Amino acid sequence: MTDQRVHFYQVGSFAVGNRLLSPDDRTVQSQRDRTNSIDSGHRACQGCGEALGARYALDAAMRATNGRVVAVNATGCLEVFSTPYPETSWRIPWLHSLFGNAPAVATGVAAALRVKGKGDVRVVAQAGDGGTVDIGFGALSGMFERNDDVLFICYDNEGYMNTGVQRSAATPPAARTATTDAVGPEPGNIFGTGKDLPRIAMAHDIPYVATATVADLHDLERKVERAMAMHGARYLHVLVPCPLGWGSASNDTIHIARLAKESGLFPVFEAEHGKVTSVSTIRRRVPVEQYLSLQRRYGHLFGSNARPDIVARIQAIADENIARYALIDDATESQEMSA
Amino acid sequence: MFQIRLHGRGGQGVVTAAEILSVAAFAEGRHAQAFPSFGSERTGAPVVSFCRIDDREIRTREPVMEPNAIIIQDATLVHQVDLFAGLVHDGYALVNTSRDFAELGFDHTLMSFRHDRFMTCPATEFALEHLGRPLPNAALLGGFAALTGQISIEAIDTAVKERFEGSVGERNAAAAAAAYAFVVSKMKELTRASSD
Amino acid sequence: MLRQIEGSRAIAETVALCRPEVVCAYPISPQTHIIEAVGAMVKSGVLTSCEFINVESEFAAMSVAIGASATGARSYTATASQGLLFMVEAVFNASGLGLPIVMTLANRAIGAPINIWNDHSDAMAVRDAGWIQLFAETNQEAADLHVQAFKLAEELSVPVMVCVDGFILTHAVEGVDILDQASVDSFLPPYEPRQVLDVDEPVSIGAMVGPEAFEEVRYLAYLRQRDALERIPEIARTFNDLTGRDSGGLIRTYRTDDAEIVVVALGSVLGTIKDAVDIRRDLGERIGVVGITTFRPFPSEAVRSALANARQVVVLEKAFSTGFGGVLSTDVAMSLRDMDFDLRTVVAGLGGRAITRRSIEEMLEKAQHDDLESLTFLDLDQGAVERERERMRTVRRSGPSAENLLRDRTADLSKAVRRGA
Amino acid sequence: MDTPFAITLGVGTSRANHTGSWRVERPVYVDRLPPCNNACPAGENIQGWLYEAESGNYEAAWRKLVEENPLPAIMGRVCFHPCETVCNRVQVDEAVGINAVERFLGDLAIEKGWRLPDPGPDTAKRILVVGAGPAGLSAAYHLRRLGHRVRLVDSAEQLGGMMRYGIPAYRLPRAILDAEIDRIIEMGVDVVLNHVVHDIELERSAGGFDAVFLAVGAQLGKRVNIPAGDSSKVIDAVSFLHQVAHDDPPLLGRRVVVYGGGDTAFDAARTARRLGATDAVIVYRRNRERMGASGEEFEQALGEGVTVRWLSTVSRFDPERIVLEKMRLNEEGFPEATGEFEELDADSLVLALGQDTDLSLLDHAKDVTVHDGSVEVQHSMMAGASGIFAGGDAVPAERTATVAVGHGKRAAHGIDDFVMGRSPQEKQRHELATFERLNTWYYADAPRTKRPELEKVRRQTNFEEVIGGLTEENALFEARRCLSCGNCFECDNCFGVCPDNAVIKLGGEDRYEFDYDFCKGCGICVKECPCGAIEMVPERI
Repeated sequence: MTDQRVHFYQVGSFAVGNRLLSPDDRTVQSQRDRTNSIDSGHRACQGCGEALGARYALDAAMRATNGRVVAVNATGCLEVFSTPYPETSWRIPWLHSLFGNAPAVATGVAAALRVKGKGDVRVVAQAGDGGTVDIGFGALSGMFERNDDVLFICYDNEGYMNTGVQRSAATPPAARTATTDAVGPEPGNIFGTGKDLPRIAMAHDIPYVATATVADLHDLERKVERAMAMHGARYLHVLVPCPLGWGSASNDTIHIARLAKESGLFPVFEAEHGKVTSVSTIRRRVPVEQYLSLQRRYGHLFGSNARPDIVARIQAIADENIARYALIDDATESQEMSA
Repeated sequence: MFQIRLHGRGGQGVVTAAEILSVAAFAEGRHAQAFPSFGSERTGAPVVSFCRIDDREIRTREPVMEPNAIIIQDATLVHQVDLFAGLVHDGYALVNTSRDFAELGFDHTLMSFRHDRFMTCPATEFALEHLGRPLPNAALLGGFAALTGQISIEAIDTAVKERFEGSVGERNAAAAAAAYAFVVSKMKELTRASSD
Repeated sequence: MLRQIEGSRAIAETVALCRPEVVCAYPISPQTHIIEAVGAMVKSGVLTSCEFINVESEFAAMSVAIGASATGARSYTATASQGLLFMVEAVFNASGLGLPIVMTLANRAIGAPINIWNDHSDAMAVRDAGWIQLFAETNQEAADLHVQAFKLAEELSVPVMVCVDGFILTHAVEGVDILDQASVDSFLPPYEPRQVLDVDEPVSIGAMVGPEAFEEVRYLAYLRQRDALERIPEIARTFNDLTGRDSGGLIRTYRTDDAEIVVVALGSVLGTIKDAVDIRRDLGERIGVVGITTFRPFPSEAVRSALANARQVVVLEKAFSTGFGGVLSTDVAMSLRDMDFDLRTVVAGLGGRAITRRSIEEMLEKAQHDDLESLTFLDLDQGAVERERERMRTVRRSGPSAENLLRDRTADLSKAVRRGA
Repeated sequence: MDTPFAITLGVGTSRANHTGSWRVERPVYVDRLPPCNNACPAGENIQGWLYEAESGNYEAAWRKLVEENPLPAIMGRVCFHPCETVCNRVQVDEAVGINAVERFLGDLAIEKGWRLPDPGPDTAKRILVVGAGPAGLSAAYHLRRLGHRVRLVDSAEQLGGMMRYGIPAYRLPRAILDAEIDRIIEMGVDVVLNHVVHDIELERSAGGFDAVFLAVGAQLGKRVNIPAGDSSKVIDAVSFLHQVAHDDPPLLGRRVVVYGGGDTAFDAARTARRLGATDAVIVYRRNRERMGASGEEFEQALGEGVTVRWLSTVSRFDPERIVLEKMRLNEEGFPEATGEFEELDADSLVLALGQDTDLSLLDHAKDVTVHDGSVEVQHSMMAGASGIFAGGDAVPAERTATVAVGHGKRAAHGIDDFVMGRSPQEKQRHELATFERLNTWYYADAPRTKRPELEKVRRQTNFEEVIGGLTEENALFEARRCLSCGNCFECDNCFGVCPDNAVIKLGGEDRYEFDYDFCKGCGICVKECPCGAIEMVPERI
């Protein structure tokens, strides 16, 4: 007979915690004394992925630094829903300046901490995809190039949600936004060449670049912890579904993030000094259709005027990601795609 | 107030020369103001700088419109620039050349000014001799001191050494002294010639 | 110690004496010499406990300063012209957040057409940005104003912009008395921030404020600028006690006591104006000068009392509001609003056009004869303007004016050369 | 810090903003009935004891188990585990090996000498239990726990009923059987063996019993009329197995044909193999899909060399030869004769066609209805209103040991209500935790642990136990495969996934509470609860 080692804890590393896991293996989020860096009472939409991602990331950073974190925030949903006068939801030192300057502000904060002899206090800057890949891009690249001691986190919800769901450079092809309407022969966003910020970040050869989603907390926390153990410019790109902008059910936020990863549309990996060091392989591969069909922003691809041709082009993007990052290992490959 | 305009080409140190001149005046306890013609000229382009020297505070910020003296670092500029524009009728001119004014074709211009205040000086040669590089600034300032008497050669010596540290300063100062001596002797010749 | 020194260098050395902790730099003429010199001092170890950060834009420069200031570091940067406009969002933000950043503005024109030379368009473009704006008349004052600026900024938690005429001052070499470290330290205490990012006392800085409190926030900023009007002369007096120098303050008057005509101006042009006034005075004309050192907050009371006895006020400005006229003039007029006076605006020195003493004298002569139009552009080439207007009238696609004017001018010059030959 | 007005704010102030007012639906924690619990004939709280076993609290797990079923080591061997058939994990990979873990716990309890709970406070009520099979033993156990005095009578010389006399030792070692029975008897059960009850009323009144539980089983093998020669050896399976259990096996020859398709048929065939039969052939009139025996038993039997003739009936038994008629299934799935015949060499024929119950002891009982050979009972297992209860194979139900154990428990509670003068109460059952309610993403991929099997050669020749037990490590692994359907197992998901921090973790094993001041009702917690223990309900208007 074959003995199986007892390393399996019912939910393993998939759930937030488990009484059976050793304390070291539990997430920060499973702890009753987690910081709750962004506290209750914020005005995010029901089921907001960004609120979740921000708490995940910052609580992990707080744990990793023993509570020595200051945060810089770009303008955007996160900023607006967390700090409307007279209330703030932040429990950590937090500074908001402008939409496009969070990386530079963070540089300034880090410089001040260094000169003040408070090198143990660490800086986390955060922005949405607009503040990262569009308006804050120059400042971010500068921060990377100087290798300033900042962890920059992009909460990517693939559009300008704060202003009413307009297209950003992170909006995926075919997605409907207020500025890429689902009309005409090529409905929704164009099939451009994409602006893959994690890879652009890697091209700066900065110490650490990683992607994550709100669907895999252990992975996300591990990456924040890894990032906080390093110095210099670090970049974390977190996919955070937006029920409002994506037209998804408020309870589907995590589910959709998971499908983004499992379909291959959002590759989850980490890289050090410009080289990929690990990828999160696909566990239960799904066709992109499963991911797309839960979101009204892709509604025009299905139903009476279905556009299987466009879905196929999106599938090709996923396939390309899978090939590029080797997202399928042998174990997964043997499982059939459940179509 | 004594106002000087310096002509040169980008890279020849025409702005530095004005600065050194102002520092020399400052060293003598006078008020001085040096400034470039503000532009974006690149290496080789004609460049102008200015210096004012006075015993009172200098308040004006206008460019030097009517210089009391001009220093020309590069005689070839004559074809591009109106080098003597605004020069007061009894103004000084010091031209870096080993040729004379006739050879340069300046005779016509000379007509309207005082001949004894127009002087050529092979400053580049002095520079090559003392520095080993064709940078005629310090030598021209030495010549200027001799020609105008507006500043002492000692002050030029101090300012040059303040600007350039160590042996570079020493050698520039030596070039300035040589040019000074050259101009002094040339002026004596002129005086002799005119008194003859 | 009194030294013959370039203006930029004097500013840089004085800023270094103020012990800045974070300095961010992005090059733009004519500010570069300042930032280069500070950088060299940090790199060589002359200026310690200072982070010098080469950023990728002026927007980043001001943003880094914002982050640093909010973290309790004394922060400094410098810019000019297009650079100021590129950072302008952050300029407003710094004052909105009440961060006592000090910035040197090496005044320069704003394009297009691109122009690197001096005027005051840049400073005027951000006069409503919530910063205190001080204008230096000489390089001595430029240096001194920086020491005062840090003190003022930090006392009031308001950023201060020290405006220094680009090239005319920044690149001029003249005598400047540079303070010693002990004097600066005695004058300028260490920075005690009013708010700071501190892990032991966390706060959220930069909240979104809605209609329910925004007006109050703005009114408080207004009150702080009013406070500055009190503090600026006091600080200048303290500075005078320390140095014996008359730097800073709200305004500076020159021969105004019996003046019928008073010229009001900002910055370095005041020296040339004073020379011209002296000459006219020698001719028996009763002319004086008022220099505005503190442009924001605008010292209305001081201006009003300085001009109380003038018959005619000539505001000479290096900037103008295109669709209207004088900018400074408006502020002066508002200050004198219920008084009986004639106000003339003279726009001069745009884009580095030299303001000569002779032109000023001519202007004063006209003023003396009440010949000055209410809005005059000094030394304007009326012929060139008329030719271009004619061209625009007759040719639909008449091309870019700047290039047309230059072409006309080159043609004129070569004609002149031919004539001369 | 004297912070600037409005632009700088103190931490955590947003807690003044009660976003709970945004909510139109609210999440509530629920406990749903796991399908295993629902399917367990003995009414075990399987999910409950697996939960304890997951943590390695084996004694606690065993104690939770014996709350309902005092025979885990036996059940872990003989139960046909309908729990595993309905296990939701089947739809992920394979069912949790509940039966194997149960056996592990049962065996561990025997090894460790854990004792059943003490009897309840004495009620002085006297209960007669007739029949010491699984139903009777279960009833005796539960009655003792309720504080009643129990007399357990059986006609056989040893306790255990069919567990001893019907189930071969290679499936249920006698030491295990004895250990678990002894543990019940040690609770203070008055045992009378070799005692046949002829008239229940008489027995009851003579003994002054307040109530009676009949668990007499179905001991009579059904016979059908098969033409057979005098010399042909024909025996019913019940008798055959009984004799083997008595260590007095009949001589069946080398070629044994077993007629029937239930577990008993396979028990008989496998036993015949062990007794030396070279050919053990099962003849069954339906096909494999319609066979009554468990798949496991079938596979094991084939592994031991048992063969099956599907769609065949025995027409007659000639000397050394059995004539079979081929059958076919009609549209309703019933077998129909085809008129085709074939022959099969045979030395003996074992009839495994079901059992009948001897209910002659009820001949004089009042208010008891016997129908079709079974005692009719109410939900409480009471037969009529007379205080006579019945269970196990004697009542209409599936005839398995586990069902019998369940009957014993239910009857004990019925008797308790009866003797204490309470009206029986129906327990509120939770809504079923169906697969659709689960979010199986969160469960780690973990195929089930195979129990070790005895090598084939060995099991064709002796009565050693065929199926081994799990090691502790494997049992733990297997327990942790439980999805905890419908019951919170404190995975912290709800606590972690709430974007509004509106879940309060109480800690310990106290699970969680919602903070309705802040819950916006997004429903992520419901969607991401692995086990479906949260549901959304509309806010009341």
